Amino acid sequence: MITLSHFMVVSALLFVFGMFAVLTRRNAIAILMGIELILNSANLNFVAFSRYVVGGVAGQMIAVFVIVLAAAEAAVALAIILDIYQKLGTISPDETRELKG
Amino acid sequence: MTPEEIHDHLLDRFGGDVVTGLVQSDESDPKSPVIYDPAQSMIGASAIADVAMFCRDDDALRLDALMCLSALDRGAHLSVVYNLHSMAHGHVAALRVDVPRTAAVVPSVERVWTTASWHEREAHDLMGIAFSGHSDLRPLILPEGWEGYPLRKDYEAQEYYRGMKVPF
Amino acid sequence: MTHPIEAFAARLRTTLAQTTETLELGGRWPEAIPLEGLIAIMLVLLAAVSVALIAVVPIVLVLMERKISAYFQDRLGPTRVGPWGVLVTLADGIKLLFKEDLIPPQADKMLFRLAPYVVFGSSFAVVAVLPPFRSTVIGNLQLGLFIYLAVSSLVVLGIIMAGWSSNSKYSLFGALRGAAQMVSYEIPLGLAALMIVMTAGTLNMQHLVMDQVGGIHRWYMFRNPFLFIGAGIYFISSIAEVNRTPFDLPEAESEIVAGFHTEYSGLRFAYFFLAEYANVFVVSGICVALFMGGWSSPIPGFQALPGIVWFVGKVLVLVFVMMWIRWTVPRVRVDQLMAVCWKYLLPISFVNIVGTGVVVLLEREGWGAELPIGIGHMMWIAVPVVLLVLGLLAFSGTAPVRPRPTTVGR
Amino acid sequence: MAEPATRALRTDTMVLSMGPQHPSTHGVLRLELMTDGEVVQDAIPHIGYLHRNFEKYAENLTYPQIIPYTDRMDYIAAMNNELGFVLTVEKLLGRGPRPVEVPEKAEYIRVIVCELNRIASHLLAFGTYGLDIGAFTPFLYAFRDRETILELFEELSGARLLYNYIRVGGVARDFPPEFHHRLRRFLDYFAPQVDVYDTLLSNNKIFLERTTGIGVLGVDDCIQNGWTGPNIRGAGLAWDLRKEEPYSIYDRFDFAIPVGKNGDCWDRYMVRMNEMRESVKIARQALDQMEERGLLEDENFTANVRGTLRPPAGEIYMRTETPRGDLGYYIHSDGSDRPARVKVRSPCFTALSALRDMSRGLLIADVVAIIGSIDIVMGEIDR
Amino acid sequence: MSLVLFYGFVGLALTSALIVVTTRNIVHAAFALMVTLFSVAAFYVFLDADFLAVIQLLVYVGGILVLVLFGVMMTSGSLLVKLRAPVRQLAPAAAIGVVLLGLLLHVSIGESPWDQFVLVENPDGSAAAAIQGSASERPSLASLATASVRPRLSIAYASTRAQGEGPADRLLEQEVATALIGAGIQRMYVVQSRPDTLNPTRHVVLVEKRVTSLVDDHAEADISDEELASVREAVAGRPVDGFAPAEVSRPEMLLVTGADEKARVALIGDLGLREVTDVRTVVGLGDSVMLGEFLLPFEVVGALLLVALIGAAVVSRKELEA
Repeated sequence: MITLSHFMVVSALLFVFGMFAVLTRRNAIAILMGIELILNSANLNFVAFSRYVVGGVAGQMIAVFVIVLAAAEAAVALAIILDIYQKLGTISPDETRELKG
Repeated sequence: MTPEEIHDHLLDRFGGDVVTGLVQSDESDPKSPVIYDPAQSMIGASAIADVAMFCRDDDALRLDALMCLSALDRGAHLSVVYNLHSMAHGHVAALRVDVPRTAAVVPSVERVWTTASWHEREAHDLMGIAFSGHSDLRPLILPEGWEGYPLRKDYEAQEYYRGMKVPF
Repeated sequence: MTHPIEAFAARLRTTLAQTTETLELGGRWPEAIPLEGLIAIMLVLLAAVSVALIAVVPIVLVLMERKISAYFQDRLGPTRVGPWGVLVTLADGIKLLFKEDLIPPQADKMLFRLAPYVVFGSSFAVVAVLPPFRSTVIGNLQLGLFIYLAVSSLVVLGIIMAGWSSNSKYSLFGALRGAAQMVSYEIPLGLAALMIVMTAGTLNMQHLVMDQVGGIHRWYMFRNPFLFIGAGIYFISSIAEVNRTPFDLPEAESEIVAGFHTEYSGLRFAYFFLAEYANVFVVSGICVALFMGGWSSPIPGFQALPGIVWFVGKVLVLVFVMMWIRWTVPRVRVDQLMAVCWKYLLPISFVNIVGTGVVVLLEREGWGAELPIGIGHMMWIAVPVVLLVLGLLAFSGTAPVRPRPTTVGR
Repeated sequence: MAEPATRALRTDTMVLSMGPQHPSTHGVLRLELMTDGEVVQDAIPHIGYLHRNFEKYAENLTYPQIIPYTDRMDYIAAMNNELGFVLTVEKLLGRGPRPVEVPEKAEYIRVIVCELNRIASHLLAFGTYGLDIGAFTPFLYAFRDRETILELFEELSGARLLYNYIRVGGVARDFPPEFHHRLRRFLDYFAPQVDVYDTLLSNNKIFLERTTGIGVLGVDDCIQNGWTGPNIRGAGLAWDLRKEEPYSIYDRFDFAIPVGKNGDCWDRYMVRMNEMRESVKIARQALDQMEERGLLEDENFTANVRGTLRPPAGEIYMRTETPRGDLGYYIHSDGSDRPARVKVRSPCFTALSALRDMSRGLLIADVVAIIGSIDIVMGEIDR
Repeated sequence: MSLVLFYGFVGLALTSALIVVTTRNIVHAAFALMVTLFSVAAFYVFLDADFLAVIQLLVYVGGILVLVLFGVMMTSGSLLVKLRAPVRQLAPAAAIGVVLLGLLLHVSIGESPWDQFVLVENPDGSAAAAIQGSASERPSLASLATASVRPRLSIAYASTRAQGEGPADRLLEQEVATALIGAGIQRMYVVQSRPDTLNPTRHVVLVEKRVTSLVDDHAEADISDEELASVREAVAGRPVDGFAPAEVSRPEMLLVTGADEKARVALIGDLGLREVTDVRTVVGLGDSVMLGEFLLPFEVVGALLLVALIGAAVVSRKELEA
């Protein structure tokens, strides 16, 4: 029987993987992927809770908003990454230290 | 204007030392006449660029179309013949430059007629005449690193080209 | 908690009942058949239908394309294999089967192998949504149309995967072009489908078709002028979605050889080939279901033949038009392709959506109630007026006539 | 071309090499494209893949032996190549002791044959240009009609593409019986066909979109770049050697020269389409004049020159109008039976030389359209 | 059978997530992300949120991932840059990860508080009462039905056309009846709506002669003509209780009359359970809900998307004049 805790375990793992990617990856786009993973795990939890506990469609609605925001965020992030790549030729977060004092 | 009149026009413009002579057909001996259909005005090697610019820009001549640029191997020396045509007046003329076989250098007329750039590169590839002032004299028809100039009478094909046997 | 199974079994019973009802066997299924038996029957049915579609459809379409293109070009087309060349696609298939599956040297082996399956899979997944029969056997999905849009956006990923992994400039070019084209043409496609959802109020394909039963005047295409233009936009963007001329830039032979499947050969190429023709069938199937009344017959009151015959007939008409366009019209340039989508199709579809919204609102307010025919149909009267006005506008200023070369006598 | 210093940011220009085996380069041309995304920054043509050095052959062969080699240069309009060479030699002989008298029937046969070859060449140009732009069907129609012409040539000269038919002093073989009936039937069939092709491709909205305004070259740029033939007529200059310097008996025919307006791909294409109509007119007039003068029954179709051909020493340059432009032969003879030097001025050679400047800043699809519109044949460029 | 499928997708999601985090080749990471997103969509289907699953497929996999892939292609020049951080950075990150994971797992597996009660609403919509439900078992309908308050119920799918008499149907019928009784509803009419052939915008509504009385154990009785007329009038052509006629065109529909005899229309989706909020049932997420309570947030998010779109275009515009 698939219970709520099944989904919570899965989303926890996804969250940790995403965070690990964000912390360790040396490529801006890989970090972006990490963020996507984190957002997805959050979504999963929202929907799981709305299904098992709260009932109603509020949970799913929040998930839709998160997806939409992720789209907007990805678009702007990629635009910035491309611009950095144009300017500096590299998108690894360590080497882009232009703003450093 | 006939080629001869054009020759005279050039003569009084540039003088004898630049326009060195007119090569005309002479049918004195009916058995073996020598025919030069467009009579050729001999031009000194170094001055060809200015003469060409004059031929194109002078109102009387206005030879704005370079019909054909041919490189010939006349044994003792190499020569480049420019066949010109005027779209406006409709007349035809020919200039000729002779250069010694060893130091075959002719100023480039690329700036006068754009089409000359490929013709000169082809002449350089096949006849070995270097055109000074040409924008990029890379080999056009022959592959890179091909030794010898095929159209010269004394041309010997090289034995190997990059490991491939040449004379089959 | 076994609720999905219960729901599944319940729907299974209803659909089986419907099928037996249509086959006049009296819709009562004995309770004796256990749950597992029902499920087994259902899976067998599903498999039979999908295999039939997967196997038969591309073969017929490939043969149809070669024969029709031949007659357009004043030649005979394949005639050697089988009577009138009917078995030529089988021969092709066998040939591709035995051809060597090359993998280019520094190619990304794993992705290279995976790409054809992604493209092939997502093209065929959409078959589940098609409503070809009167009583849906495959799946009475509440979100049929929406699932179609989602799954058809997966093909883009397969194309990028194929282009990237074959490690050659040409295929990368083709893949990026294809991806850009399909992503941007999804929007007009989606908007056109949205118009139908607005008028019908449901995403379930079977309900859409049932709303169009009863003759050609019931078809959404002719419901109101906005939907008619919507059908046009849908058809154009579906041609772009399937990468066929005049939008076949991803495989523009004259520019980038064969685009993203340049490096593929043998069976993998067969997958791409089948996927393309399956896509053509699926896209025109959806167009028929949405705009041209699915399995209902165009003649009011005459539904003698079973639904599938009407459906496949209409699909073949649409496919014929696609092939007709392919063999007459040249190819569009990349920037013109994007211009058509962003500067022409999108603004028109926005206007259409507003128009359809207005019509739906008026109908809901009950405006059309007392009129003899629906308000949408009444709108068709406005069409000639609009065309007249546009005509006057166009020819009032002297449109720049194409300067024909003058033949100068000498 | 050095990277412009002003561009601070590193653009990822990708070098894409198109050819030598490529469906739209009309033969073995390699185009080195520096592209930034789809936009072409520089297109450097590399030629020489089909170089057999015709000029070296010519120096070691006698004049009649050279004729088959002239076919191999522009293998799509071989008759016109042969005519060019043969007329130049006859002109040189004409100035010498033993001029050659070409019989009138041979002159007419030569004109008919060259105009038919012009139609066949333009048909090929029309068909392949449709393919370059993406329309597949016109190619089939063009080649179906071209087939009839090739069959006529096969009947006449034994070969479909490389004929070796025109000889110094006349032609190799006379018209076979009933040939002129088949020829007339083809001309009557073909005249309305060109209008069919117009409806098929020329006025198609997408074709117009793809070709108008692309690859524009003004008249004086054309002259500078040495463009001739349909390419310069497309730019608006009514320059046709058959009218400017009438050779053989072209002055007996009345035909028009189609001229374009703004020198873009569409105009060059349209000039070729109208030229086909004019060639049909010329061929018909030639046939009528042959019948009026009773030449069909006349036997002598060649002056069959005795002994070895020894034109007088000297240098001569003459040019004729081939489907691709002015084909010039520069012959330097030293009086022997072998020419000392034969230089061929090829129209496609100069047409391709302008490609690099024209294609900067355009898209790849436009470069393909331009190559198709200038109608080049690599055999003639590489020689 | 669905459990096996579920664990399959869990395995798929976790392995591909691992690939996204650890692979050296950025493109492999992108396509592994595709697999992860795909399996998350599958989880949504398991959670009955199929509308959300399709949105995820369309927006996430079809949109954002293609965007990321384009980003990867554009910056592929930097593909070979080392993706692995030096060990100096790996250790602390791994440590944080493990600690966080332990915390989350404890919360999700151990005896966590919210298994204890089911949130229900009082008739006046005020405070939620707690009902001791069995820990992991989803609260069964029966236990809810007896609650005195108006519960948020799930109405099992009841096919009104097939009249199936199989054991599963009987059970479903039973659950529906108990749930409706709990909501104070006595009689269940079966309404069939077919598009009117003459006038396309109107719908002829056939109301079955038989009615199922919920109270005395599903006795089927014919109803009098005037009651039939009243029900037909309640439904045909006029919006009933907030549903426009278009809604009425659905073939499977269940009309229930409340205790106060006011006819209410309940639309039953055919894919398993649907939440019923005070009987004005809502079919999944796709319909009026989005435009109902969540209209304003949707407008705001739409505006935000537009701003992001324009911003991205402006930022990534390559300086042509350079």
